[in-house]
Parts: sequence; C-alpha cells; structure tokens
Amino acid sequence: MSSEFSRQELLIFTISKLLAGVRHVAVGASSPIPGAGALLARAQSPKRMFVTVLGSTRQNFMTNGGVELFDMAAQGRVDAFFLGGGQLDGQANINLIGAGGEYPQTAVRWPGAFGSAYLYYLVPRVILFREEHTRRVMVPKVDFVAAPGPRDDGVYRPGGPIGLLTNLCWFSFDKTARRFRLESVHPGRTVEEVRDNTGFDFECPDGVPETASPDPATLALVRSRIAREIGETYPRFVKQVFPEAA
Amino acid sequence: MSSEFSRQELLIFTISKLLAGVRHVAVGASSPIPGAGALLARAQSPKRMFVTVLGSTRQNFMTNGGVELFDMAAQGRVDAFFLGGGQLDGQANINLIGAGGEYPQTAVRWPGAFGSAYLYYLVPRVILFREEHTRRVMVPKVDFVAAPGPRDDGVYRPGGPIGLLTNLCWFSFDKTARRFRLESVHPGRTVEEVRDNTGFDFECPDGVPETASPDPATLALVRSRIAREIGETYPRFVKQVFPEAA
Amino acid sequence: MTTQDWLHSSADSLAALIPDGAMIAVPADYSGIAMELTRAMIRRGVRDLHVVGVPITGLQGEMLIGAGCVKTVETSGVTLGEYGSAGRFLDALRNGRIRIKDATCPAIHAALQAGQKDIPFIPLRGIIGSDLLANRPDWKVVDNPFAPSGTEDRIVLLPAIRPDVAVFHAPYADLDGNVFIGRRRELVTIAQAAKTTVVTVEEVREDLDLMASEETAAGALPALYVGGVAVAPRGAWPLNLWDEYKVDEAHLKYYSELARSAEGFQRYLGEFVHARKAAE
Amino acid sequence: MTTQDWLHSSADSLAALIPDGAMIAVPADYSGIAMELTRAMIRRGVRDLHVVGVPITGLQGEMLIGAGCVKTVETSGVTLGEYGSAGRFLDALRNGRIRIKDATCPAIHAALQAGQKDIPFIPLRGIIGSDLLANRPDWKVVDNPFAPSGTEDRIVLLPAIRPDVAVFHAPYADLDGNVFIGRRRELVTIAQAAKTTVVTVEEVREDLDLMASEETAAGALPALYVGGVAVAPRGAWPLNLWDEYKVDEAHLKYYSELARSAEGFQRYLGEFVHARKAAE
Repeated sequence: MSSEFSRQELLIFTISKLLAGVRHVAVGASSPIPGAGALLARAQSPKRMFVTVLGSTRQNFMTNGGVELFDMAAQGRVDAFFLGGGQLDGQANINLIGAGGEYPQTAVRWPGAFGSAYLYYLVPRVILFREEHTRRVMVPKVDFVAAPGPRDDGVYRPGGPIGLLTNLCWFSFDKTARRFRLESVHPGRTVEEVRDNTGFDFECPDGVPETASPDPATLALVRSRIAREIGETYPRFVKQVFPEAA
Repeated sequence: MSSEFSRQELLIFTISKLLAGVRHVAVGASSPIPGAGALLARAQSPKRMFVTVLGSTRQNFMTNGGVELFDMAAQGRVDAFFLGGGQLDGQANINLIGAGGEYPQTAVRWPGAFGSAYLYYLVPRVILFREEHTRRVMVPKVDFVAAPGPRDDGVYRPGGPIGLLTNLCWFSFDKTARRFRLESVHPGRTVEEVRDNTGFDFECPDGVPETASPDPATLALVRSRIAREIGETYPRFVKQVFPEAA
Repeated sequence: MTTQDWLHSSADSLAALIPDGAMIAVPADYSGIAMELTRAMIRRGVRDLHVVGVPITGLQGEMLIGAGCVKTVETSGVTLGEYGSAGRFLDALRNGRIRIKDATCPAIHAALQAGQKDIPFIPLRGIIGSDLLANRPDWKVVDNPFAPSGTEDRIVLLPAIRPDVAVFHAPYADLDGNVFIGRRRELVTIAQAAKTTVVTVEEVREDLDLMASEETAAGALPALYVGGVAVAPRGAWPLNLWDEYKVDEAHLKYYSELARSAEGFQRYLGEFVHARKAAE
Repeated sequence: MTTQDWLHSSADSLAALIPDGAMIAVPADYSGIAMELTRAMIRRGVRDLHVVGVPITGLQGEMLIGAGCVKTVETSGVTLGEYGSAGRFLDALRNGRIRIKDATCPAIHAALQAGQKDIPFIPLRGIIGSDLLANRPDWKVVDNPFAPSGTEDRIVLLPAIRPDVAVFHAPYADLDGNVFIGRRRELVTIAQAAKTTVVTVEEVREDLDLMASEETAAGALPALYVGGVAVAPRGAWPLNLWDEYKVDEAHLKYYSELARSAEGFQRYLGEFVHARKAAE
C-alpha cells in the first residue's frame, strides 16, 4: 500500500465512489468508515444528496423516531446502506447472530441481526462492508442466516447486495448468478492473498486491476471537512485515524 | 321548561352527569354542547380528568396527529365519546351518510361517516346525542348503517352506546336486549311528546321521572368558565347561548 | 449550502407538479390547506384527480369537485362545517359526476400508515356490520390468524394508500427546505406515504435550521420528502392556518351561498380564482 | 391546576410500579435510558422481566440480565457498542438462564406500532429466508390477500407487542406531567403501546406548559400516557442523554471489564447499585 494514504482513507474513498449518483445513503451503527465515505460522496456530489448517520445528531435529518429509516427504505427513499456480519458466505448470506454450537446457545454470539433481515431486501444498493478478510469471516456457508442473499424464492426483494468491500479487495455481486466477482485488489494486496483468505468460491477474472487510489484533493477533503463531520459521531475513530483533525 | 336555565344548559348539565367517573372523554367536530358538557364534567371531577375537543387547540392535548384519537380508543384510553346521525333507529344503528334513493346517489346526503364506524365499537361509553327529536330522525330502520348498534355477531366490540340524549329526553340503551329505555323526560316535556316524535319502539316504564335540573352553582360555572373554555372552539355558539360570556 | 432547487416561484409553478389523474392526499380543513395552490390547480385545469381527504375534506375538495378537476373522492366526510352545505360536492354526487369511496377516519389514517410503511395492507377493528364495507370491495374481511384456536375473530384488512402527491400549507420552511408541521403528524404520514409532496408556506426562513435543535426538529418534516415548496402568503385563505390566522367567515358564507348553483360557483371562480384576486 | 399526583419522590418509588413478570419496553442506548431507575429496579429485586429492546438494548438490558431480573429478552441486538461485549448477557445466554427472542429492528418497531393501534397483527416485508423466522414461531407467513390474482406474494405477519410498562429517561416534564421527547418518536410509540409508562427526567419545569404552543407541543408526550414521573438528575448516567450530556466512557470501560465475570459484576453492583453511589 502506498504510504501517501491510510487503509481507512482508501476504504472511505472507495465507498464514496460506490455511492456515485445516490440521492440518500444511510449508515448504521458502529460504522465510521462507511459514514465517512457517505459524507465524502455528499461533499463531492454535483446534486443534492442526503446522508443519514445513525447515532449522529447533526448528520441525521430523521424526525419520526427509530422506525423512520425502515419506513423510508420501504418507500424507496434509501438508495444505499451498509451491512456486515460475523460471517459472510459466497451466496451473500450474512450472519450477525452467532457461530458454532446450537442456536441460541452458540459458541460465539454477536450482538444481533439489527435491521439486516429487512433492509437487505429493500435497499437497492447494499454494500457489504467488513474490514477483516479472513477465512474465519469469509466462510463457505454461514452458520446462521440473519439475512439471506438474493434467492429465486418469489419473495418481494427490490434490494440486495451490490458487492463486498474488505481490507483486501472489492468484489461485485451478481444477483442472478448469485456469486461474487473480484473486481479490484487494494494497492499492495494480491489476488493470491484474497484467495488464501476467502473461504468461499468467487469469480476471478484474468488481470484483476488495482483499486483506484484517492487523489490529493480528495485526501485533503477527507482529512479536514469529512474528518470533522464524522468526528461528531465517532471521536475515537477520528482521534486514531486523523490525529491532526481531531 | 323552567325559565331559570336554557335547553342547552340542561343538555350540558345532563351530559356532565353521564360522564361521571370518566378519565378521558373526547368530543368530535361540530359538537359545542357535548364539548361544554365534557368541560363541565372535568371542572367538577374530584380526580384528574382529560378532555379532548376536536378542532380545539387548547382543549386538546394530542400530539401524534389525526390518528391519535383512534389509536387511543383502541388502546382503551378513550372512555367516552359522542355520536349522532341524520337517522337513528331502535337498534341504535346510526346513519351519517344519506337517506332516500339509492346509495351513493341518495336523495339526501350528509357529510359522511367520520369516525363512527370504528369508535362506536371501541369506546365503552358512547353517548348518542341528537338535539332534533322527530320521526324524521328517530326512524324504525336507518336507510344506511354507517355504524351498527351492538349485535350478536362475534365482532370485537368492547364499546357501544349507553344511551341517547335529545331535546326531549334521555334514553338508556340495553346492549343485550338491543333496545332503548326511556329514563327521563326533560322539564316541560311529556312521555306522549316523546312517543309521538319517535319512529322506533322503546321500553317505556311507568312513571318516567323528569331529567334532573342543574343547580345554581353549576349554572354559574357553566356560564362563566365553561362558556369561556368552549368559546375558544365555538365562538358563535357561545355568542348565541351565553351572550354575557361571549 | 446547496442551491434551493426545491423553491418554486409561485403556487402556479407548484401546481404543474400535480399531473392529471394524480391521487392527491390533503388534510382536513383545520390542519393547513393549500388553498392558493388549489386555486392554481383549478386555473391550470387539472383533471381526473383522486382526492383522498385525510381523514375528511372541506372547501378544497368541494372547489376542486365544482371545477371539474375530480374523478374520485375518498374520504370520511365532505363538509364546510358551520358554513353550510358543500353544494358542488352534493350536486356532483347526485348527478354521478364523481365516484365516492366513503370511508371512516381511522381507516384513512391506517391505510396511509400502511402506505408509509409500504406494507400491502393493514388490519383495523370496527367496520364489520357497517354498510360502508358493502360499498368498499377493496376492503377484505379475514379471520384473524392470531386468534386463540377455536375462536373466531373476523377483522377488516385495508389495502395501503400510496398517493402520488401530498399537498398542504404550513407556516414556514427553513433554509434547507425542511417544513414546520408542528404536531400535525398526519402531514408526516401523507408526505411519507406519497411519492412526493408539494407545500406552500407563509414564508421561507432563511435564518432558520429546523434540524439544529431537538426542540425545533421535533416539529419538522425533513426536506427529503418534499418535492417542491412555494411561498404563498395567507395561502390557506379563506380557511385558517392552525392558530396563525382565522377563517374568513364572511367569505365562507359568501362561497356557500354562491355554490348552491353551478352558475353561482362559476361566478365565484371568475371573481376569486381565475381573476387571481389576492387574499383579502 | 390539578395536583401533581403523577410525580414520585424518587426513582426507587417509581420502580415499585414495575411488577415482577412485567413486559417492559426500553429504547436503544442513544434514545434516553432510565439508568437510575434501572438501578432502583435491581435494588428492589424485580424478577422475571420480559425486556423488549426498541429496537435494541445495551447497558440497561445487560445489567438487568446480570442481576437476575430478566426471564426473556426480545431485541434486535444487545450491545455496549465500542465499550466491549455485553458480558452478562452472553453468559446468561450461553448458560440458558434467559430466553432470547431474536428480532430485526423494523419488526420490533412494527409490532409496537400494531400495539399502539391495538390491531392484533401487522404485515412486514423482508424476513422470509432468514433463520430468525425459524426461531420465531409467533411470526406467521401468509399469502398477501391483495396480490394480483395468479401471483404469489408471501409476507410475514407479526403479532402486536403491548408491553406492560414503557420505561425511559427524558430531559424534562412540564407542570402538567407532559414529557419532552423531542424527535424520539419511538418513545411515543412505546408509551401508547404499553399499558402505562414510567419516566425519569432531569427536572420538572414548573414554569412550562408544553401544550401552550405548536412548537413545544410537537415534541411532547401527553401526560395521559404517563403513569409516573420522578426527577433523577443525570438519570441516564453512565450513558448519555441525547446531546444533553455525554457517555461516561471511563465508567463504561470499567463496567465492561468487571462484567466479564459474575464476581466482577457483583462487585460492580455493590459499588454502584446497592451502595446507591451518586452519579459521578
């Protein structure tokens, strides 16, 4: 990886590009990098763009209580959202509940499904985001399907994943073939590294390009205004990643 | 009728007594007399009592929009409400839609059903209130059932009418027998007058008492504080009925 | 700050956002009626509207019906309150020029809440046994699948209402296009249930950010839902705007007088709508 | 003015309004948590609670579970956020001491909205295909009766949630017992869905009538819904109250450290709950 920008800055930049053209993006709890990416996309959007950062007071225009995000998603007013999971598999099933043992007494237990079992169906541009890219996380088959990937089951599903962003790479997801495709590998990372650390099968074209790097103007914007904006909700994150802005 | 109080004052007083023990009474649109009766009941209640006058800003504590009254009724938080109609029949069916001809092109058309087809089922103490007591209004069978009286049809119905108050008298309603019973005749009115002007059959015991008259202290209260409170919503009513308070 | 692309120059410009055949949701007369916009809609000659009164409609629905803009009215009541009969509504209904979908207030609210959640239907108590139901083939009666086994519990399911446009008048918008709606939360419901919302306001407060405090945000409809705003001073006239200004009683009496006949109503339109006569 | 019979002298007095076995609805940590009241509930030794996290729970649910007050937790998540694992929740779950009803946020919200309307159920999109459904026998899948004929459209029906008590902390109540809830409208939903509501506030403002203006009424929960209020200064501590005061980060780290073991948690209770140690 280039020393000119950090791992987090690359992810923020990549996310902002995945949000191009979006009118409204919402970002869930404990998501400083998606939040910063969304705020960067808004800062660079030629048209009016709305960002909801859950947990924020300033970067959150909702006034109808906790249900509003979900109602908005159903109304078609949330264009993009981020989901992750303790486990993700090659069919884009995600597990936010637990692994090993017998539910509910699983060997490992995560906080819970949150809005995943709903937003995953309804938001047209769900970006799967999980920094840790290991075989522990990227499994052949999740132990518990908190939210299923796209399926041919007749269920109302105008939304779904467009891909998966990790510390190593960006995969797109083909909803018809129900398969991830390696689109780019981050600077300093290799296809082999991705393969070694992924427990599921994915499409791997010849000559995977490198993930685009942020230009200096964008980096300057991220380190000043975006760091300030996301710092309201995630002061500890900003202290760590943008010590000069904090 | 005694010259010491008006017809309206007797009705306001009678209503206030019908509301004894109620925690929350709501009053619908175009209902100055029920509104004044509710405010009088509150003024004389030994315990905290809530009054909602639809259309009022001050005598209305709702903050969740137009749906709140109906949600409150379902929650069991509206103890009493008033309904009327262009026609009422002996089974306590009420018609707020129209009469004569074929629906929807009825010969006479009234504004509409409002909340009747819901609140009539859910509010435990519905007081039917209609000043005009004639055979035009009190009919053998309503032409259109906007809201049905209590029936043995298995429909969820914790609420229903307790009786009917008119310019002539007060009928109670027996939900099991599904029949009105003449309980009292207003001062200056007679049982014969009631019978002549009622198109439906009702139970008529021997020796129907006279409707109780308001005492001087209550009358004073009605003419001062209550007239002032209801005047916010119904200034024209107060100008007519309480010219000194207006 | 972004540009104020949501701000239109006039109610007439906003009226262009309401296409022929649109389903529009409008509040009851006490909740803030966009009357200047209504006059603009009549001027523009909008046709075949489906008007949803939330939960009732008054002068607005009556005038749109009288002017031939309405195909269907879905409401729990049409009334001018103490100012007399809704003459043009009664005439159109009697002569079969409009279709009426008679409802009950909580059914309108609940169906719009279903629209707000984009769920296809919502159950509601009451209604069974009312002749309304017989005239609403779009309402279904089902057995409550959650009733204790062995018991029967019939309940009505209402299909969701998702209007094309929500239309109302409010005291003010802020610099970002957030609209103050106070405690009139049916305005939030119709704005969310509708595909878009057009609003007239008394003023745009360039110095105000409704989202800046918990106190002011509580009464704000977020700009995200709003497709267009225009300033229309005294834009609810001759109706009241909440407690901001009162009903013009004399004018409403004059209206209901004229609206008794088709000719009188045409005269009214000439005087107060097509002439673009200013409020007051 | 009526007497302030709704005003209790302390959180401990309010805690007596929450009986053993009650279903309580509590907001997420960011929405105003009645932590002093939670400590009072633990002091009083409440048992067999059914805690509904709206839509998730954090320190409050975790502490009630650790103290043995909880039989069932119904939630879309239990988390202390960046302050570490919810140690007592994880331990109780692993050892089968609590029953969990795993949900997804919009299902909790929708089921409470059904409770608010007292309709027996409400449909919701999504969920089908999630293993949550297999573990929620109380959720039913039906065919949407409004789907165009010839098409199949399965949808989940959720039974309404009607809690016994809604419990939260807010900045202030007014002289009549109306509670300022700002834009946190899930607090209105739980207050209406519940049979009663108990609230702790930073202060009672004897000079304020929230209903006096459209602006202040917009953020008010009417007193009608509120069964009891007590003043608890910094009553959300160690959590934040909206933007009024911040999370006590050091304390939460200390808690999550101690809560790793049953012994550590008991020590924490001794230091901060049974000792009635003041906030800060």
